[in-house]
Amino acid sequence: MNPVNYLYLAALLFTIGAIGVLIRRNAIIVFMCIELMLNACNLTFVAFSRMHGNLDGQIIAFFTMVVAAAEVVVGLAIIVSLFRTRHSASVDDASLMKL
Amino acid sequence: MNTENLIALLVAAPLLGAAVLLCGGRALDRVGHLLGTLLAAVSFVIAVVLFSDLVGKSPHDRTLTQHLFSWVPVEGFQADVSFQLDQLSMTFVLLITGVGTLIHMYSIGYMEHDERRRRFFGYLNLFLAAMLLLVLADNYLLLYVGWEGVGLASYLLIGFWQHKPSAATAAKKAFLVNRVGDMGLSIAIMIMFSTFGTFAFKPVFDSVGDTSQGKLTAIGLTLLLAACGKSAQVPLQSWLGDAMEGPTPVSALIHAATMVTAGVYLIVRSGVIFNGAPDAQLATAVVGAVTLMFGAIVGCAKDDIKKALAGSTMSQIGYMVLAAGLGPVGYVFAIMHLVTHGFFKAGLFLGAGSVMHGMNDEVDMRRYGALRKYMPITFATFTLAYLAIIGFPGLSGFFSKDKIIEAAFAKGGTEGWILGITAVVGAAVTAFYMTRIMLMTFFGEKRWVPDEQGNEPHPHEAPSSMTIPMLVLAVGSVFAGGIFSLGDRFLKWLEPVTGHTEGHSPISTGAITGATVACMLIGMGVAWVMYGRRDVPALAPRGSLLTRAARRDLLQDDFNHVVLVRGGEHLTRSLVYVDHTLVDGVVNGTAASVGGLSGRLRKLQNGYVRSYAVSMFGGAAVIIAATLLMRAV
Amino acid sequence: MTLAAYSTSTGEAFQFWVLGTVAVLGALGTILMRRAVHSALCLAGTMIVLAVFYLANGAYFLGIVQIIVYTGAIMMLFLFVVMLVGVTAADSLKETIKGQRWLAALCGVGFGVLLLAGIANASLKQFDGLSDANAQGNVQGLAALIFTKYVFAFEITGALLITAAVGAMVLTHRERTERPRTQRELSEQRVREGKHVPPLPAPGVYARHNAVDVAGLLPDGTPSELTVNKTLRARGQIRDVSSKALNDLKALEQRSAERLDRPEEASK
Amino acid sequence: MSFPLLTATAALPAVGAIATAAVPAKQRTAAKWLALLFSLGTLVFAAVIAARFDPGGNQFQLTESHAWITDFGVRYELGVDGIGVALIALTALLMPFVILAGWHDADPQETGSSRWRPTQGFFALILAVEAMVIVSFEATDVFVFYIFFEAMLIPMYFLIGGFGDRAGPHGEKEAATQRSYAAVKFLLYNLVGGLIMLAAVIGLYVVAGNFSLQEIVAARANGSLHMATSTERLLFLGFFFAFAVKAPLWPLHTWLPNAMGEATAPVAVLITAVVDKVGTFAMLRFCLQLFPNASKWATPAILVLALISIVYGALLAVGQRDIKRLVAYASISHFGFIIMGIFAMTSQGQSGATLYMVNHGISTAALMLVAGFLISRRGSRLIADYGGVQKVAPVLAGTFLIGGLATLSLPGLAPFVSEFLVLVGTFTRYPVIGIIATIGIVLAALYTLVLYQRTMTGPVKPSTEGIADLRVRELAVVVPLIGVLIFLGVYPKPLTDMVNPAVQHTLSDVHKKDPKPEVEAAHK
Repeated sequence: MNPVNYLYLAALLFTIGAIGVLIRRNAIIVFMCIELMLNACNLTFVAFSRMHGNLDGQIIAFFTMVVAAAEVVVGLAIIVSLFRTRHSASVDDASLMKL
Repeated sequence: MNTENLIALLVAAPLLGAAVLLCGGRALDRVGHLLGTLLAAVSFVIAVVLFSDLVGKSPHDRTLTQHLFSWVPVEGFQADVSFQLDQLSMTFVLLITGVGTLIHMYSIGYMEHDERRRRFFGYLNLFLAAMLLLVLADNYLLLYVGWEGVGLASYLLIGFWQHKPSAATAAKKAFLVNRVGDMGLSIAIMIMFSTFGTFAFKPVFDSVGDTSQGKLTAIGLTLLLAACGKSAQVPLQSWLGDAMEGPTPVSALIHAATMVTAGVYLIVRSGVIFNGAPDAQLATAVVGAVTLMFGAIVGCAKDDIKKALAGSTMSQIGYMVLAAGLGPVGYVFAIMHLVTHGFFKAGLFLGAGSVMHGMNDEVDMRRYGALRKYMPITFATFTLAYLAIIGFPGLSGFFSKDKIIEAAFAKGGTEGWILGITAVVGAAVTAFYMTRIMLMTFFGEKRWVPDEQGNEPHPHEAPSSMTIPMLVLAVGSVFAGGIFSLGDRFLKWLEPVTGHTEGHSPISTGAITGATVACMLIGMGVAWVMYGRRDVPALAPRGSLLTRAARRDLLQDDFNHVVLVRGGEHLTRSLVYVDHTLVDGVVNGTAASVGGLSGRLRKLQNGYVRSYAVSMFGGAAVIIAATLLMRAV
Repeated sequence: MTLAAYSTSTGEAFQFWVLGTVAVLGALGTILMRRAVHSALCLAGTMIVLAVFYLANGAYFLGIVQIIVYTGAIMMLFLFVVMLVGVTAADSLKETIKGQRWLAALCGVGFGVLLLAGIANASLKQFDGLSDANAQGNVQGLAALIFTKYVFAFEITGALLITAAVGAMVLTHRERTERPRTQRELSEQRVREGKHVPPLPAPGVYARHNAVDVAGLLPDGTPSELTVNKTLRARGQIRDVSSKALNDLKALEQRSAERLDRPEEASK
Repeated sequence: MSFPLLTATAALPAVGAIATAAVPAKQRTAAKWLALLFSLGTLVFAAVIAARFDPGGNQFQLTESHAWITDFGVRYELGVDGIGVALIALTALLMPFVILAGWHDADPQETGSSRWRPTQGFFALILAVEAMVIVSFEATDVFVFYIFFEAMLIPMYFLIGGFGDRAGPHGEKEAATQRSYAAVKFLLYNLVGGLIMLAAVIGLYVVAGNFSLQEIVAARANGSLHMATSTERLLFLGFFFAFAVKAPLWPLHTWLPNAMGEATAPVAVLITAVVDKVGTFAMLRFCLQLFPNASKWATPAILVLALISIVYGALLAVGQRDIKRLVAYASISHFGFIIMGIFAMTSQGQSGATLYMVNHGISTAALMLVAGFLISRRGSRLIADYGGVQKVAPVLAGTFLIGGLATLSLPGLAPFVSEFLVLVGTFTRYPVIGIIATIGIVLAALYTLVLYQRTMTGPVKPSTEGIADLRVRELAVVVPLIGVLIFLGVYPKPLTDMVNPAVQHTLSDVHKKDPKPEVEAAHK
């Protein structure tokens, strides 16, 4: 098997995640889709790391994870406070700049 | 002291009067009329001094010039404020200042009870100054200044009683019609400038021979247009009748001494140009002939004494223009008739003013009658002027009008016959309408009625400040023509300026004179049959179609109203609409469509994050596609 | 570099095809499941599969971190928030923005095709393998890079994490701006407003059910929703005990009693 | 280095604007006097310029030149020719009267608003406009000119939109809506023009490499700078469009009636008598001198547009019901004459056009300010609301008539000289256009006299009763203006002497000679 297939898989996952972002209204699920896209990127980095024979790709994937973790923390906090004010987790309900 | 330097004073004296009277406050109210009259008289005295100086010189050396300053010096364009006094100007100056001064005097009495008398005299002075500037200018542009100045002064005077809407409208009409004429004068000046490079009299006249007849005809016709406006010739005559809205001395001034004579002056002054343009000359003669009949017919039908006299003026000016259109044969006689007309027409108007003065400002002749007993002096002077205007043998009008008729026949050919017969018939009609005025005003039963306030008129003779000018003018009406004709004095006086050729009419002079006198007597007789023998009805009978048309100025006003006024109103209204909807609409439409487009685009900004995400994602896809394509290429 | 390096072992290929299918299904499940909990579980599955792939690609450290941090911590955090937020209308799959789904599908498919085409076109001839890089051990190799070449990035991510923690606290924390009202004040307010002076009525008691979700009946037989906890009210989980429903229930019991031949109960 | 007279003349009102704006809120009267003082000071400086200017000397005099943005070859270059001096004099002359006429226009109780220090703002804005206009007349660097040409819009926008008559026919709210519409329209029109001009200015830089008018003209003259025909035409059109909007030329004129109608009379005078003159001035200075060939190429079309402006503006003036809009349309007609004179390319036409700019400024100021005094007494701009004013306020009516007579170019008043020169200058080269343009003479009489008749004559209307005659302050505005009108009508020589050499320079730059008269005159 050609390791390039990992890349194809990553592309597929990324696209699925992107479509998810576009069609789902629940902020939490949208967020999960973003995580899916990030993971797809990570897979790419790891696959490239293997192809090029150095660890830089893995390092970047590692940093991505850290950033993703931070992002999740803040993002979920935003969702929670959004839910508190609007009693809804729908991204469509947050279409106005003010309440 | 050099007499040339006096020329400017001629203009300056009344101009100063106008400035002082119009700018000075109420403090001058009590002496304003005296000051105005005095300055007019000063001008007259200067004119007499200059006249005696001119008479003392040899006939071909009788031209004085005075250069004041350079007015508009622009590269290739030189307009100066400088004056030229020759025999032609001198004649006019004497007439203007002389008759003008008399009218000033008359106005002292006539306007006694008007609270704005000071301003009236200011305007009168302005009128004199403008008219003097007109006849003294040595170039067409300065003449134009006087020309428009006369228009302004007439505007102010005709509309003097501004609180009357009819007066304001008449004033506006006079100015506007005159402006159409002015258009002709300015085009004439422009053609002169582009042809000769100058518009001063002397160089233009000197180089007339170097240019084509077409150019001269163009100049002549445009000058004729100008003259038509100022002298109330068909087709620009409509303002004259309405101009009677002004106080009566104004009518006298406009009709006798100033304004309407300006057109004749212009044509005679430009005689050299007209001589080189026979077509323009013929047009001038035709305009004169048409107007003389037009005015006479209108004069027959009017019941308003001033409007009847206005028709008469139109007709008499028609004679002058006809004469001027005949070329060197007629120039002198045009001016001679102008001067005699100045006397008797002023006399007639002042007489009419005197009548109105005694009759509570009533102007309808059907409300007069039998006034000869109440106003003997007015009756006497009016009668003399009347005999003069109808050309009664021996009085002024006889000499001058007769010469014009002779000259018209002398034109020769069919034109000569047509013009001559028109002039003769005109004399008959003149006799008719003037006799009609006399009979209706001074003879018959008294027909006056109380005015709207119930005041019974008490006809009385006017004060001496009014009667003295009338007497002086009456003397002039009687003797001027005779004195001028005696030994062809007037002819010899003017000939160096205008030139003169003796006309040879196909029929003998005596026959013409006889025919004219006969026609005059017929006219008088018909009038006597219609108005002397029978009682004059207090209400005008319906009359024939021609009478009714003549009462309405031969429908010319109606034509103007329908075509120009109505048409103009529609034009401006539709243009205002076009400006608002089309010109502005295109701009506003552009703005609206941009706004509409923004409105559409705004809908894309719906606030939904997911919508934005789609666009972002789509954008990313496009960028990738572009990158791939770039690599592929 | 040899040609052999272009392909992996058969075992890995087998693993790829099986687990790859699972990962894609998991991803699809994430975006298609109606309930957030199910989506989260599907995503967790995909992530575990990815962890396996990391391991297979020689990224041992990342594989473990993926399981511990992502599947263990982040996904649990997700589940926690899902519980907190509860079930909302947002879970509906019905599209509300006109044309959004079509555009999304178009963009997504187009993007995916372009991405795949791009990878297909790329000249990915090189395949070195990690045997050299991982010679000292994968973790040691990473550590060497992190603390030398990427030390600044590393420090900055540290700062980022702290900031994120503080940020989350700031965002979710609500400052109490006024003193909580005492019971006395609350009762005074109730008296002033003149309604429900006594405590709220208790929910109805019906012997056969957990009665907390059953509204108490007013004297005329209609249920009073005031008697039920407001959370249940908001969720629409009140049990209907109007007289009609009770009659239906009675009829049902009677039918079952007849079938079970227990006439004594039926006649009761 | 000599005293920078031109800079000082422009800087003085600018300083005045700042000083006036800084006057404390309560000291409104002090602000007015301060503004008046500065405008008078500027007038003195302008007089010094006129005195120091030598008509027989170089084309541009009193020049100043400093490096400014060296990277783009922009220099701060000032200089005046006779035309510039005449227009600077006009601007400086009119300003004290504008300020004096608008003495109470921005008093808070008059405007009925509680805006922050409206009086200080009003006079400061007027002085700011004056400063910018003067720089525009002085600039010989295209870039410097462009900056001030555009910057003028800002204070003008606030003057139009912020200050209006006390109440329109439909109440204060409607009036405010109309005002802001007019102000925005003014701004948009002129900005679009300016934008196109900016493109042309940049294009000019690309072609010529610098912005200096004198250098470009010299380079074109000695052949070192060659412009392709199409380039020159495009650049010319870019410049001309902006100036035609400003001037304004049909069909780009519709902003003017709105702006003049809604603004107060002094601001309306500022627009038409001063600011718009920058447009016609710039045609003469920049369009003709920078792009002589393109100017000649475009002349027929421009003359036709100017002719349409003359007749169309006059006809629309006849149809107006609003005094101020009537004056605005009359101005459009007059601007048609000015543009016609410029593009007739004869000495008479261009001298006439320059005189026309000055005379039109003064005559419109006289007419408009008196109209403003009348409007301020009744609060209505509609002609139909007046009648018989001459009975109750004869001096007002008299001065209004003189202003009107100047507008219809009565001989003896200044505008006649210029109008006639323009007509003659046009006629010698384009007889048909010259003749058609004389229709404008008749129409001018029509709209002026109709206006006078409807407002001033006739029986006194109830709404007109009790109108006070002109006060001392108002007389102090009107009488000097009328004096200047009469003086320049009788003795325009000082002005023509100054303008003639400049016109000859321009004409020689365009390589045009006056047509010779058909018959070489026999005089002299």
